[in-house]
Amino acid sequence: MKFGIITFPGSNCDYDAYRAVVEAIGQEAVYLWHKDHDLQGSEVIVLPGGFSYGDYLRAGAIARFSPIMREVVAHAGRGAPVVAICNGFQIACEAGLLPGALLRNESLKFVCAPIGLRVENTSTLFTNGYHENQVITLPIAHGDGRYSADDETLDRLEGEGQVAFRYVPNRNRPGDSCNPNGSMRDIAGIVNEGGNVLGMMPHPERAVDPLLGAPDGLPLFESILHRVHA
Amino acid sequence: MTVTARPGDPVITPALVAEHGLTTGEYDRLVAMLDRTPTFTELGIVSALWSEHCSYKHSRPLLKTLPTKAPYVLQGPGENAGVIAIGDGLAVAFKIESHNHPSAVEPYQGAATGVGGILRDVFTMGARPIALLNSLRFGSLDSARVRYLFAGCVKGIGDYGNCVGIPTVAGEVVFDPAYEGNPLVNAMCVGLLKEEELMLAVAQGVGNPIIAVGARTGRDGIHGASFASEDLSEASEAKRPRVQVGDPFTEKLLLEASLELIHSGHIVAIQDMGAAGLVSSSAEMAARGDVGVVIDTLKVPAREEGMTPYELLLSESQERMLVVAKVGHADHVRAILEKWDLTAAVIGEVIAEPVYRVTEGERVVAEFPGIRLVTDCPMYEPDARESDDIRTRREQDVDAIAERKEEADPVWTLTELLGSPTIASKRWVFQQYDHTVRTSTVVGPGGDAAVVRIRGTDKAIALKTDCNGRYTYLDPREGARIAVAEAARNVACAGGRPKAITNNLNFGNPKRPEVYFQLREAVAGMGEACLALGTPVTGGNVSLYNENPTGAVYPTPVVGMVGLVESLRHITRSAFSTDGDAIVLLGNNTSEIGGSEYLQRIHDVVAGHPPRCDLEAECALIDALLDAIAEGAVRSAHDCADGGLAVALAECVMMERGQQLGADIDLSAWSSLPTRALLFGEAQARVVVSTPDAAAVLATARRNGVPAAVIGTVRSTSESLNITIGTSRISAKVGTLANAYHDAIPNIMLRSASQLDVALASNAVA
Amino acid sequence: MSRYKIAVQVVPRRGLLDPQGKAVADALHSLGFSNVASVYVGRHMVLEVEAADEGTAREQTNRMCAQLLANPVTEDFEIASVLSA
Amino acid sequence: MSRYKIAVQVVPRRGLLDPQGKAVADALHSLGFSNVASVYVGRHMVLEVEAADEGTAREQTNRMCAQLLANPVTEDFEIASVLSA
Ligand SMILES: Nc1ncnc2c1ncn2[C@@H]1O[C@H](COP(=O)(O)OP(=O)(O)O)[C@@H](O)[C@H]1O
Ligand SMILES: [Mg+2]
Repeated sequence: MKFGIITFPGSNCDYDAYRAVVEAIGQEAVYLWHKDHDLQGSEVIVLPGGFSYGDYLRAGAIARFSPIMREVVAHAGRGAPVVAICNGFQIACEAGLLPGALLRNESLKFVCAPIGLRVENTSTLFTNGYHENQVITLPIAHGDGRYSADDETLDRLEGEGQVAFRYVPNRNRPGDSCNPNGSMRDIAGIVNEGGNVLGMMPHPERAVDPLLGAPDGLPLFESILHRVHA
Repeated sequence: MTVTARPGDPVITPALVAEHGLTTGEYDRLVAMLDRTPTFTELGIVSALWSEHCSYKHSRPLLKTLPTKAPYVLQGPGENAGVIAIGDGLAVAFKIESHNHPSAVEPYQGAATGVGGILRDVFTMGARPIALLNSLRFGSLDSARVRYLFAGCVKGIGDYGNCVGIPTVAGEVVFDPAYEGNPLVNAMCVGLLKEEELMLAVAQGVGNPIIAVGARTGRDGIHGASFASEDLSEASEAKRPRVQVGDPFTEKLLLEASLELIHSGHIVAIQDMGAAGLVSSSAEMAARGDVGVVIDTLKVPAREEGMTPYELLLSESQERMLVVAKVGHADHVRAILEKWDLTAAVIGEVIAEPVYRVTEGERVVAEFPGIRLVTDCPMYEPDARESDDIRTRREQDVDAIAERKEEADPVWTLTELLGSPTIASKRWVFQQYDHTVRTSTVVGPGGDAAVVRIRGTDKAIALKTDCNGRYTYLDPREGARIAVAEAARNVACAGGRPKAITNNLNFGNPKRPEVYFQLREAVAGMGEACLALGTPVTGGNVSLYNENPTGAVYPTPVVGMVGLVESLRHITRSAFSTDGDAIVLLGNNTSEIGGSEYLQRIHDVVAGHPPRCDLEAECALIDALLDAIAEGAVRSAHDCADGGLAVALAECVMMERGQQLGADIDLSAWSSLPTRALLFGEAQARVVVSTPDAAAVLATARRNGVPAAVIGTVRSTSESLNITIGTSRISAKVGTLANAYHDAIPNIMLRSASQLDVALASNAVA
Repeated sequence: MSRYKIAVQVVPRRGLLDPQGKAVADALHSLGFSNVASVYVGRHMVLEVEAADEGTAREQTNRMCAQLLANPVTEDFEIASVLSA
Repeated sequence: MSRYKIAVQVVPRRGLLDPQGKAVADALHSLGFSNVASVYVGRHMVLEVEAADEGTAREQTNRMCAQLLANPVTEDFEIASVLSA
């Protein structure tokens, strides 16, 4: 399966996403430059993390206008998979691929830490490799991760099973506050109505190699493989 | 060609010369070199290039004494960064740099642009940056101003590195009133390259175009280099407009574009426009290649209208590079920069005539013969004399200091020390740094050295910055030796063989004999240790004049150590992990308490001899530790440093909050030592190891001539750290220790949290 | 064509958590400005725009805000002033 | 005592690099708004303050800006308006 990894000026997790695809799940990956108009036949699109356009103005606001985003939106419109991680999540929200917005962390600080997550829906394209209510640990590294939307949207997300991941207390650190950014209803990741676009603040692509800690991001990539090949 | 004064430029007067920080002797030297009165532009150029920051005029004679060679050193001091080979055709470029003065005035931008500068130093060598480190010193956190400086620097470092996407993996932070008015902000960068892709900043090839790339030049930071070469005072406040603003986004583009340029074969040299901007980068590249250059300031892309040659040459606008391209390749260079939305402008040329010439269109505004602008800089070896006050402090009998009554319970003392901001967990700091980006950080901040794997090999590098300024204050030679030894020990604890260092000499005003003494002795000590440990110096930075009317900072020779982990299997962490493991102490305990954190924190005393640094013992310790690690016998290793053995043991049981263990320790073998020295003394050459195979560790230690003893057992079911010394028994709740250690800095920072958030909000882009 | 200097204000939508505004209020209180009842923080932008007339300049700026300068999900915008420059 | 609603604007000092303003201007250009000559991005704050009279409110706000709301090294501030609330 071919993964297309979009590189915006200021992307910096494109390399990690590429490595995860190629090394951890043995699939093909290509970098797609933001000025391109062609997804080069990629089946899965990754909007990686980083600071596209320096995150100036608002995270993701400027990147969403890159030429390649028109193709990504069309790709998503055809029901094809898009994985939007961290800055990618912010871009996807700005581009209207996902509802809501990601605002400055409530602490007003950047946070880099391993964080506990609960898989809320294991039937999605991206989560079928996890088991029901599985608690996993993934790294986060962001300053603007406070997911916000109006109540109606939040109710709909919950009602339709579109909340994919929620922050939970880390087993290893009782008492530590579980929500690192003040996101509404502890939301860490969501899918769109069609279930083919995933946006999440934590970094699954940084957690696929046991050398670096629990490879809890691996099932996410494997989920896509299973489902699309099934 | 004849140099003509620009209409409107100030006339050269003794006052103007003094304002430019040149002594009469230096000015006379300049006039002799030119054989005429300099123009205003020339005066500006010389003032920058002969500033301490650019010329090292008070330190170069000393630096020459440092060992710089080893078979694997590909590039020693003198380039933008040092480079060592690590096998497999790969090499590592690394360098440390200070941004102390800018950070004192505007902590966020000062620290951020410090990171930007050091990144550029590394990627101009053709290396892709893979890790950042830093070394920070502030006054006491009890002061709101210090909290502001601390929070601002940390945020500046974080925002910049995070945005560029380079993990910040290790560092150190020390709080001491000695740094009250003069914080130290040193940033280190490590990059990876293929040996054959090494690129040097040597201008060559007559007719080759000189190209300015990256950001446009504005009026920011003019005379930053000379600013960094004087004491801080009220007057420096007035120099605030010199502050530079960083743009990490442009830096990221510049990084990618530069690496693409270097690999493209279109260029022969590239250099960062750092301190003293265009003039220093062009003059240094010319001097290294011993060639002539001509620069036309009218061609420099400017951010503002009406900038003079003086301003364009001296501006320290960030995110700019100077490139020497091959004749006829300028368009290729431009195309690569355009891909990254950056500009490139041909602003000059390498010429056959041996001059350094600056024109403004047709008019020649500055011209120096040959490369004498760089080579003719005066060198000084001022008087050196140890301060009587410091000698008296060192000779003080600290053993005679009576214990406080609270010390009857050593748990109280231990808890106090763990809560000392210098010892306490720095999570508040490194949580703001992205240390997992690039997915190569195997061991991140929090333990001893960081470990970054080298993809495509079975190797990794281990990295750490270290220095104990209090030791160096009390005894500069011994303190500097310890700085190298401690960094080496930390790297070895992580499984790395110490290979080479970069260093940052942060001192006061060298014209004062007491300060020059410290500098001379510290450099000597550093050289001795590097020689003994086999870790040559590949580069560094000197930051002098770190003083204000109330005095100088502690002499602080920060060491940035790079070690090589030969196999990923050797990577070792600091914390205990496994029930029943034996705890082995490598090295010996002594009765030393001089210069310790214990004396400072508990008794408010800075005195005594710092612990003795036995370099032979350090080498043997490192060999023993690395042998035991290679044999697979070591589960964890943590060195004893600030706060001594008790603090090291406490850290081993609770440095990862939530993964706490207990331990039973027996130190009866040393019951003849004073308890406080045994627990909190900072004897060197000691490491605490946990192992499933104590016999193997002991045998390996013996083979290497290192004292070693089993001192206890890891207990996963116990919630206490129990220490037996003869008939006395100390029992500390691990949870209490953990709270003291982990909450100290967050709790202090809460005191002005909202004010800090607001004060730093203006800078927040991340 | 004339040049206009246009000031735009973008503010977080009421009801959303405004941690910056809260931090400012807390900080002012702790500095002794206890008479500050509330604060909110937004973005202030000044654009220099070439346009045929003020109406066009305004209309264009409105479109810039709607498309880029403000996030319709979380922010409101307002053109605070248009001056000839 | 009356209540005043005070708008304060904090902008990056002229001459200093304003990477944010530059990024926004570039983005507007690529969206086709080629008539935008420059953009400055600063902060807009609205404070509700209790004070005896408008003069006092203004004077206090000035002090808040100087002490906290603007970075004296890199920013300039201005009280844009004071309204009775
Ligand atoms: N400024 C900093 N940036 C990143 N990491 C830091 C910083 N300060 C301390 N650390 C990390 O915290 C841990 C403890 O640091 P330190 O007390 O200096 O260790 P040691 O006593 O072993 O030299 C190390 O992993 C170090 O890298
Ligand atoms: Mg250590």
